[in-house]
Amino acid sequence: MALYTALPLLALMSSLLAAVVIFLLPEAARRWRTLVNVAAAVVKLILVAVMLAGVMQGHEFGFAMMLAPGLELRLQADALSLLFITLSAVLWLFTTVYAIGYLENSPNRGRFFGYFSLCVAATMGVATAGNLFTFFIFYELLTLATYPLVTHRGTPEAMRGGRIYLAYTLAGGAALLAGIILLENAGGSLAFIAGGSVEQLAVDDPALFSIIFWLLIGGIGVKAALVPLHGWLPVAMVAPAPVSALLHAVAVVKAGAFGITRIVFDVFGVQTTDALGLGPVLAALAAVTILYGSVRALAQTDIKRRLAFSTVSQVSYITLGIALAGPVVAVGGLVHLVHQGLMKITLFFCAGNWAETLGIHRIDQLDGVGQRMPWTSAAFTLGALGMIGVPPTAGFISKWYLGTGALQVGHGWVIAVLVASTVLNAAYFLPVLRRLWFAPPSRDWEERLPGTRAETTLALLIPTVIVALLALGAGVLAGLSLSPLGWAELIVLREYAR
Amino acid sequence: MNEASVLPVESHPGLVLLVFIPLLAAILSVLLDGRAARSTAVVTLAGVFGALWWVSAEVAAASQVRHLLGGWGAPLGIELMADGLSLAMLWLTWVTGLAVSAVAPASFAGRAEVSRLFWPLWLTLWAALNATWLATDLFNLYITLELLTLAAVALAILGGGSAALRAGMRYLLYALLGSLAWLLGVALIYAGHGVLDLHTLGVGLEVGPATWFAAALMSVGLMAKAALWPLHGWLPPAHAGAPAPVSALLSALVVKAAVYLLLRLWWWGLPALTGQGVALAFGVLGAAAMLYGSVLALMQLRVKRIIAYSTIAQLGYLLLVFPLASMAAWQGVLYHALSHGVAKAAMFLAAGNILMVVGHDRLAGLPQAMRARLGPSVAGLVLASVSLMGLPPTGGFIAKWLLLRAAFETGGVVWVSLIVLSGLLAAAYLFRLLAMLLRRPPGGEGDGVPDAHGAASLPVVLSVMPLLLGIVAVLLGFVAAPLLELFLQGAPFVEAAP
Amino acid sequence: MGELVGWVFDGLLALSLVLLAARVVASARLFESIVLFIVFGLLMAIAWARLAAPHLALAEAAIGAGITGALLLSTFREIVTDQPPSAEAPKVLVYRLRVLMALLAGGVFAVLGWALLSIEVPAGPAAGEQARALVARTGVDDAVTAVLLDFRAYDTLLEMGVLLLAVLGARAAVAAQPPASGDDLWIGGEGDTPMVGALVGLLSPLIIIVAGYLLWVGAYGPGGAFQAGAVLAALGVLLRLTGRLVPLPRAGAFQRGVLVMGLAVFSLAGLLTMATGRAFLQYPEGLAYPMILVIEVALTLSIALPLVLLFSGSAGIAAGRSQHSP
Amino acid sequence: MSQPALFVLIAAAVFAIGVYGLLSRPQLVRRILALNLMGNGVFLLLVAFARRNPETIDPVPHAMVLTGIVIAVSATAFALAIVRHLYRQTGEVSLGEDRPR
Repeated sequence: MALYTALPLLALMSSLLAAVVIFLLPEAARRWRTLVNVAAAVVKLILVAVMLAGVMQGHEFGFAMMLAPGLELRLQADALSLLFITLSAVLWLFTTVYAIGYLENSPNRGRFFGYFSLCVAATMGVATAGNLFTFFIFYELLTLATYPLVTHRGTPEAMRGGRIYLAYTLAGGAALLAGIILLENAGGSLAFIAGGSVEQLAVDDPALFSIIFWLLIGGIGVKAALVPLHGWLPVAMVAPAPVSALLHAVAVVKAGAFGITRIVFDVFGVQTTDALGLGPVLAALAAVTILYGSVRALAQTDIKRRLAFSTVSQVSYITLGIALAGPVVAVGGLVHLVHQGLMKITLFFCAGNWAETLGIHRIDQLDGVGQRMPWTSAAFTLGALGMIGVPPTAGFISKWYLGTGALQVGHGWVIAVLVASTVLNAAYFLPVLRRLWFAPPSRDWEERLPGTRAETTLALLIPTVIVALLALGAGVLAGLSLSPLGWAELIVLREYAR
Repeated sequence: MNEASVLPVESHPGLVLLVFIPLLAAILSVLLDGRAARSTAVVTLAGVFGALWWVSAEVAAASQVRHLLGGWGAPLGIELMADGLSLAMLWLTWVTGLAVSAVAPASFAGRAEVSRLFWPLWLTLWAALNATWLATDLFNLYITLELLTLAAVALAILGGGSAALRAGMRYLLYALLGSLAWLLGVALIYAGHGVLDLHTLGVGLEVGPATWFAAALMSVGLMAKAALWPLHGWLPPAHAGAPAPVSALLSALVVKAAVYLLLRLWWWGLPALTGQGVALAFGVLGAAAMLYGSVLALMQLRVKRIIAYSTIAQLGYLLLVFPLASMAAWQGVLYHALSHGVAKAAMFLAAGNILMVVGHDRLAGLPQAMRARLGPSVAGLVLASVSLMGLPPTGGFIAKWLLLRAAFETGGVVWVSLIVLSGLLAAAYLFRLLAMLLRRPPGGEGDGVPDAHGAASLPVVLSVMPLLLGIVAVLLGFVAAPLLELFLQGAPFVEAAP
Repeated sequence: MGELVGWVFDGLLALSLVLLAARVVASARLFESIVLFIVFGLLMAIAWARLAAPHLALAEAAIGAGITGALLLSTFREIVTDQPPSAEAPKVLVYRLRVLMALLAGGVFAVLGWALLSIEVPAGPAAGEQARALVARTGVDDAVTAVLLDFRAYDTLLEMGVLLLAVLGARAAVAAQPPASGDDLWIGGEGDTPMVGALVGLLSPLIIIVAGYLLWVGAYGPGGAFQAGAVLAALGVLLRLTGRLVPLPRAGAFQRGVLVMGLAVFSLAGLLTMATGRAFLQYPEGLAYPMILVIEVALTLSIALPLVLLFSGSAGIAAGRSQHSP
Repeated sequence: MSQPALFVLIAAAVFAIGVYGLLSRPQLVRRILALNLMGNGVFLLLVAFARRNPETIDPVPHAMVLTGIVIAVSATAFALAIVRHLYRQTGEVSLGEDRPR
């Protein structure tokens, strides 16, 4: 049974092992690499499913080892971990398939997929970390593993993007490290415990714990792209599309949002965060980010850059939900962790499809593409409508819970933010949709994949369609207990049960 | 830590074997004049391993082990002593020695005279290193320091060419100056106290101006040998100009011998002097080394120079034990010495491979290195760099964590900022190097097909060794708990109450 | 009266030492500096004698002044360019720097002198007292020899390692070069006259006898392996200078054996004592003197050969042409 | 002033002169000479202190100096070998600045 309880470790190792094997495979061993990639993704999905079932039955999963005196590497799977794990395991499978198709015939694929797997292993670690020390290890590992992906193309532009990415994330990591050790030094526990564990200490020395809080949030906020720490995200757009999917939906910004959740829920606790007056400030910061991101997105002409600023905005919905001390609003934030992931990955896949198939990078090139690539464009439409929050899409669910929850705890201003954001979302997505479906085809594109019978390669198209359907399903089927919404409610129940 | 309750084992033969197995091997290699070098090395490695295991078991049981040479004992005779600190350095020497002995035959292939000289020089250096780790007698240490100096300089000039001779001469002058300063200090100590044994000296030390001056002289002498700022000028040309296996030895071990003695001198020999003023002075020197070395490493255009300047910076960390003065700091410094040693050896060996295949080690020419199937070397370089930056999951990370923890406990915000800043600088200069490996080669499309020429010219052992050392550097991040338990035997600090 | 003479002598000696040292540093001509340094070494030998250190007087005369001087002179002969001071650096800068350096050196002198004069005779258990008290328990009568080969024998052993490293290091300097054909090695013995031959022929056996005597007497008084080895080395230098020993690019097995013999015999003796359950180099009762003697013989040869090789500047040496060749 | 005290001061002076020589003369043979002077200063110091008590002469410093003399000649010989070969290769007998190529 030791193997069963150590499932979080196994899930992590499945990706880690895949990474090592892929690094060892020769560059030319394309089939083997594909096999390892897909097999690892499937195996992990199965492991995650088993854990999901276990956690529902109240089983506990955990693994621990001492790394140094007083420093414990601890992996565990609780409800919150599983929310994130499931999201990334599912999306990883599709991203892998998509990436295999996307990188067909491009150089350095061995390196790419090695780091790709490493990246997911790090995400697993972030999700299952049982204490801040472990969280930090995988959080930094995530930085290291994504850097070669961001710079994958090796062009001066890519190198610059990588440099900026590193500068932000490593500085953030340093702040996080300082915060963690300061917390440990102040007598706080590094363990993640539902409801937090620093209540009394924080009451005794609120100033110190405020500093710790902002060091931690500042460090993690870099990955969550909180304004003013968001600067790396638009620059990192130079990376290949699957990497963007990874950054925006599967791993990186998610790790940031997830980390903020951990800090607020399981280190400080919602009550303590609120008692120290930190919650509203964080919420205000999130609100500013939401509006700022949307406004900036409006001005972008490059598809991926517009999507990137959209991410800056959307990820802060999660932070907003977490920061306001109320159960319903928290559900809104948590569920958006999943919803935003599903919707954003759809959008990036679509952007990748257009770029790969027709060489389209700018919005003004999209005129009439809906006729040439209907499936992709339909998927994009689904994602975009979700982002705007049209009922009954997933985005609508998130916004509904956020709005009603905020009202419940007396933060009416949030409604204004949500409305403004929705208007902005519509303003930068609807013109795109109009061009796709209603503008006459300009044919201002180059056919890059001549001879393909479908609108594009199936390896690109199928994942795109599936994630779009998942995004749709998450909204339509939100009433099911296993839906993201149901799961988010379970997490919040456990947090607020204290 | 219950030193008083366990009697030290008198005259344990293992200590003598640790010095004399390599020494006899050196004698043998002179007699055989380069023949049977491999078998000699294998037997020596096995013998030293056995002795080291034996002594480690004793130290684990009795916290320290001694050998009264000639049966006399201090203050008349000379004693050898092993405690946790000695063991840490002895094991590091063994591991580095294993790597260097393994690559040396391939590295010096085709250069008979160099190979003939390498073995006696390296084996004598090994004996001298082990003698240094075990010595407690100040005058005996003068001799071991001279052995180290002559062996190190002789090895450094093996590379050939006037640049190496020039660098070696500079190294020799600094080192001889250091020896003389040490000797003058020893003379003053003997004149004032009538003893040469560190431990006898440390008990009931009466402090006069002569003792202070002696301590200052010996410290300056050691600083010159350890290339601590501002006496670092000799190190970059000497370490960068030596053959790769030699650079590994010099950087991982030889400079560390001087820092090791600095710790021994102040914490064992002159504990009464080691007050706040001294602590602060060493702290400032360490800080200067960390910052200066890092900044200069950022400005270098050659791989080996970057690594050499990094050594200057990394040695500065070891001095932080003076201002931080706690068990956590001691753990951190000890672990830093180990992980830096392993990582540096990996980096220099990798740099040697790059030099061998690409023909130069200029940063600008590195993108080609990737194409010449330097995969394992580059992987080793990456892993070692991650450890040097103090990022998880590596030995360097554990060391940095422990040091930061100590800084928060005792030092305050200045030392914390220093460690954080220095870590970021290390990341900056190392990523500058790593980024070159990801960059697309100018001109060539980088079609991912490695050119066979490079692969053919690099023997497997050379190619794989940096990777193996890099893996060890990572593994050090997972075995800190048991290692530190052994290496903290006889530490000059006690664990702070939790 | 005798004391006064002693005082005057010491005073003059001290003054000469300082002046010579200053002149060694300040002299514009390298050759003059080297010669003055040799004179300085000889005066040091006299100082050792005045300070009741006859062991050192012998060693200094033979090694400190003799061998070191020979090494310096032979180096000088090779690097004939005696750069005038102006070539070293711009003058104004040099002047200012020199003032700074002189101040620094003056500071060193002041602090050192002050520290030295503040030292009092230590009260605790000093090594020296114990050494004198325990000489009787060693196999030798001479306290210095007892320290060198029994109490602190480990120092002496490692010191042989330093000497070996110097030889290996010198070879490393050669190995760093394009392959040496052997003809850039200086053979020596130019302009050999019959007078020199006769002198060498007379001196050689004499020196060997002196060395043997020094070795044997070390157990009882001033003398021992170092002095004997140094004297032998001096003979080697003489033979090398007169071309009776010629350089070889490689050392033969025999010479390599002699090179490491001292180290090997010493180490094995220590390991042998350890194998019998004692501490390293804890000589068994009664066997101490014979063991020390064997070690000393080995040391003598292993001191002499490296010094000659270092002077010769070659990896090996061999007997050269006959004494009366033109 | 006693005889040991006189020589102790002389030792300090010789050491200091050596320091000056080492710093002020870039010519390598001169630097080696200066290092030797410094060494001799230390040796003189040790032996002078050994004679502080006129009746009992401390043998330990004598042994140390004897060892020191051999080490000094070894280091000198090695250093001179480097100087010689440096001269053969470059025609220079001083170091100049460290210039990475």
